[in-house]
Amino acid sequence: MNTNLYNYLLGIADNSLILGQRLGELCGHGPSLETDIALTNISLDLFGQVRSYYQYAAKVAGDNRDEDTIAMMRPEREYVSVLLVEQPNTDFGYVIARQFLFDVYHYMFLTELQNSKDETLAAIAKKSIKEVSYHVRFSSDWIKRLGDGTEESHARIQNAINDLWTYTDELFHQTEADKEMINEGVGVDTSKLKEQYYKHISEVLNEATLEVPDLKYFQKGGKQGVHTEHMGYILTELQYMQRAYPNMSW
Amino acid sequence: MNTNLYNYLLGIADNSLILGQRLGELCGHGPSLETDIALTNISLDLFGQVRSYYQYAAKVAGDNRDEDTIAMMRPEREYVSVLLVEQPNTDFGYVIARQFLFDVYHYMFLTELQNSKDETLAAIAKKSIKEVSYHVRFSSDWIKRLGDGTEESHARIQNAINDLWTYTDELFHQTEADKEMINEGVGVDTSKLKEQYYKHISEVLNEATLEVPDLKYFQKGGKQGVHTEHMGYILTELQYMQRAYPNMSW
Amino acid sequence: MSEAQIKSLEEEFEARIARDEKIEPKDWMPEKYRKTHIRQMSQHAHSEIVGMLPEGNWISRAPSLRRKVALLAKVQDEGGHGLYLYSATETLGITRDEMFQQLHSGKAKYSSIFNYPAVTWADIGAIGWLVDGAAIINQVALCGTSFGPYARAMVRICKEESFHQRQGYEITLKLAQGTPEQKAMAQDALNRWWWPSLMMFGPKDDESPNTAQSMKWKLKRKTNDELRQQFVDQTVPQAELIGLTIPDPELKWNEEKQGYDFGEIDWDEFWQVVKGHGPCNKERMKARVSAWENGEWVRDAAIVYAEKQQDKKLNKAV
Amino acid sequence: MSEAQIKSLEEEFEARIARDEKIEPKDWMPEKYRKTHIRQMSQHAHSEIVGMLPEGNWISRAPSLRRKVALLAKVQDEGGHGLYLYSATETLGITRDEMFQQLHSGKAKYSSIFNYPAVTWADIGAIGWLVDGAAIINQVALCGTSFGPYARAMVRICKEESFHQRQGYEITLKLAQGTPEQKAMAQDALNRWWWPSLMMFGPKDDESPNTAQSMKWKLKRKTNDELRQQFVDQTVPQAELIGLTIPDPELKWNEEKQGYDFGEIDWDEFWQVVKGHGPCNKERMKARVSAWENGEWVRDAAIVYAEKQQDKKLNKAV
Repeated sequence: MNTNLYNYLLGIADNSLILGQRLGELCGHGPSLETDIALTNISLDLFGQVRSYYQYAAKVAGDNRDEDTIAMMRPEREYVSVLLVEQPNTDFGYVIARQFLFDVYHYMFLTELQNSKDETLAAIAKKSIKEVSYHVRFSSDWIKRLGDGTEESHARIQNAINDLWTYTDELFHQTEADKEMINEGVGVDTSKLKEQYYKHISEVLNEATLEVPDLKYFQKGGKQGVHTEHMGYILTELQYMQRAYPNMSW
Repeated sequence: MNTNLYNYLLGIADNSLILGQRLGELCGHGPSLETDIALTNISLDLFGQVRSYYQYAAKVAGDNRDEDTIAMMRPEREYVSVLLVEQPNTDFGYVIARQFLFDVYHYMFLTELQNSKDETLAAIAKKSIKEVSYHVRFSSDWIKRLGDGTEESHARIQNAINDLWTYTDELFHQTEADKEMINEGVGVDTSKLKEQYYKHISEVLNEATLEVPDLKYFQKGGKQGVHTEHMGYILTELQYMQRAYPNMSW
Repeated sequence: MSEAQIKSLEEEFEARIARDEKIEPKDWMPEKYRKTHIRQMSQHAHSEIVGMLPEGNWISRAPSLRRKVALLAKVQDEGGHGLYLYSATETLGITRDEMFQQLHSGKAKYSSIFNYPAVTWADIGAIGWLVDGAAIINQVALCGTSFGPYARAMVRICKEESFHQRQGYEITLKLAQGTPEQKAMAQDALNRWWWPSLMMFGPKDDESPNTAQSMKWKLKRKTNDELRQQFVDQTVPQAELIGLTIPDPELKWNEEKQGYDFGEIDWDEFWQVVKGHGPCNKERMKARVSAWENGEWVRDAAIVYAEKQQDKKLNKAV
Repeated sequence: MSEAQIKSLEEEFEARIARDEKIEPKDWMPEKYRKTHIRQMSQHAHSEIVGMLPEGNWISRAPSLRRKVALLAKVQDEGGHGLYLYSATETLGITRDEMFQQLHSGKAKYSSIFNYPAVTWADIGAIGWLVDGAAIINQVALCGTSFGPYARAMVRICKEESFHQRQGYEITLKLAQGTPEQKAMAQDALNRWWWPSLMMFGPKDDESPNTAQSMKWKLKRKTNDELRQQFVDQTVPQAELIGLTIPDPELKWNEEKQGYDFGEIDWDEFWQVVKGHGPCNKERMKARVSAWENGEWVRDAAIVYAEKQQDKKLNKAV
């Protein structure tokens, strides 16, 4: 099989899987019915995208893997999602900050992915970008509401942004598979997106009366499968049924 | 195999397994170093007892089951622990209330179990009761400290007792296996302990300036394997490694 | 208004309902009609919202991505139903916040069925099949109820609910056709959800004093026992079709009434749960109240932000 | 006291240390000695307490009951070590609460190694084998340190630590002898913990300005680089014995120095973690601070209760 393509697909899809899982935890517990429904909707979109990527990955693998075993039967060290998306739902501020920092990247990434030489990938990107443009709008609007809302909301969202900032740099790291796929015109050269990413993020933060963190140190590891200690608990739940009842259909 | 004996053993051991697991979650997060160490110690004692029971159960089963597969490879509906022990570590008040309501029962139960006609069971009881007499002392002391401490601690522990009271009645329910084992002189006739249990609990609560709840409705189901929704999450963690890496030694 | 005037309004009002005309929020209505509708509609809305919890419990553990997506979509629909119903109830002069307060204080009720735990994946099938199935039977009747906003909400909701019901049945079917473990899981879920589902239709007719009034207002078109019978008659063949057994030894076909006879509901359990002492009543309320309390700063921020934006617009206009 | 008197006390003090006599809490000591010991001993205590967290992370998921019990016992021991060390430090005139405050505010440090995550079960083996192994090398040296309470605490702790180290090695051995998956897990843990373990000995000697003073007080008996070399020389054969590979391409036996040459540590990473920006620094502090804050009402209750009991006794006595 085309291992680079396979790994590249996981590199995209795992982010959505883990973020979708985190958002799914919130379902029924949102601060209002409207935000509850909206976050569930984002989770739904992400899982929908995940299925497209993993189905394609299963095809690329060409063995007995399927979307579910790819999603749920890997050991933790083989999940290559960025550390950002596994961070916990500490409060709604963290949920929105995490979403915003991811959505802006995700939107820019999919915009480019539409031009992939791989037609399947380009098609998934075209379908997904409509959904993700809604995600960016939702999270950006809430960044502004919380930043320019009450004193408490301002402090909370600033705190969340400060805490999660350390995970943004990793979004632009490139694995071997990434580099190969970029060379082949399949993958997106994320290094070209970085400046624009921070510029856009900064503009929204400014508009939200928030400060842009000035941090020299960043965290990494997710793309190499070295996660934070949160990941293990996410996986115990995500994998439970497939692990406890292997090889069954549902 | 002697199914009644096997089930009877699980009926005892599962309580300690799940309570031990709950206490294990607290390790490193206690309100003080001393309480942290003490609760970890209780968890340790309980797991030690669990091993004795399951090892015996494995012998009774006489097949390829062992203590670990009995502990970690059953579906949720086959765990027969009481609902009390799976209740969450909401705060230290809940932890102490849960512990106290269980310890008093546990101590009375083991006192009788020492007279079991089954020598293995009697021996486990003899060994365990020393540990459990310390547990009762620890939790009773804390009931008093919290009950007769500050206004806040009084309110919190009262609240915890009120909430958990609904799970006490189930401690005295008897399954078919229980009844058989009582008939054979192996099991403890818990119905004879009930009055004394509530009397003792009430005395400690009174001394702690706490009110004895007056509740008509009780919860049940654990002994039939119908648990609260907390149980599923306990099991995802408890079982994770055995499920993800079956048939290996550690 | 004189008593005579009121009487004439009331008569006209009853006549409109009798003619199957819809009552709209701006129309005159008796105070009791308004209060009864606020109570029942908000209870219905609360049931949708609390109903998100037992199923939400399985989102993180759904056994396949396809099922996870379907479950998320279903729970989201329930949130949506809650939204319509709160909006429809607001037309009667109560705010959503007031309704939440009534829920959180225990003054307002919600369907008791959601006080049972969803303990295995098969419960997600059983909830869809049985609980949504029972709910639809109640709701279809309500599509013709007299209060316009409620009737319209019901039409919209029924369509989605019947999709959910089929989905739940399909989950159960898949399990019933699966491995012995899966089949046992499905049977176990049916065993646990069957009787609580029958309880969803409420007390027996002779212990249901409000039925007559509700019938007149078309809040009910059939009695509790009639609806329950309809549910049993509809569900038993569905269970048989997929090889599952209804957990009722007294269940048998009655040729004469062309319906099933069935065993007695455990009314003690029914009342225990209604009175707040079911397996999950406390948990459900804790989850709702803590979502509400933890969300306060978010809702406050949104209000303050909206005011600031409004001010900015006004300043620009000046 | 005159300067001359102080000078003479200092000289006598240094002479006692040189004669290998122990300094006890009530003895006169230079202020710098007291402060340095408070800093180092409390840092040591904090390391025990924070060190409970990465391992605590695997208690609920330990793969067998035997391992779960051993892990619980080990983490409990660490709590116990924290207790001795806080008590020993308190003899120098600081309270445990003050030390906690210094930890929580970031003023006091703890061993950087605990800012790495324990991501797989094999990490529990690696932590015992490598981290405890490195710790013991530091601690054995401290058994002969000049401050009596610290030296005695070290004697007691070293015994338990070496048990933990063997246990960690045994976990790793079992994995290395297990299935290919298990062996890969063990190798992966070694890969991730090797370099951070080497960092535990601190900066290179030429960047460690306090070494001379610490040597004089026997807070150090060997330099950082000497201890690091000792650790490498001890650990490499242990890895070889169980078929694991040290993740250092530059590692090779140096016949002349009768020890291993090894590659350069990533000092940027070292300083990043020391300065508070390691993978888990924030999480560890959050866990400690929230345990402390959530426990406040409990500690308060215990104090008030003890006072009430005291009052009762006094009243009885009267």
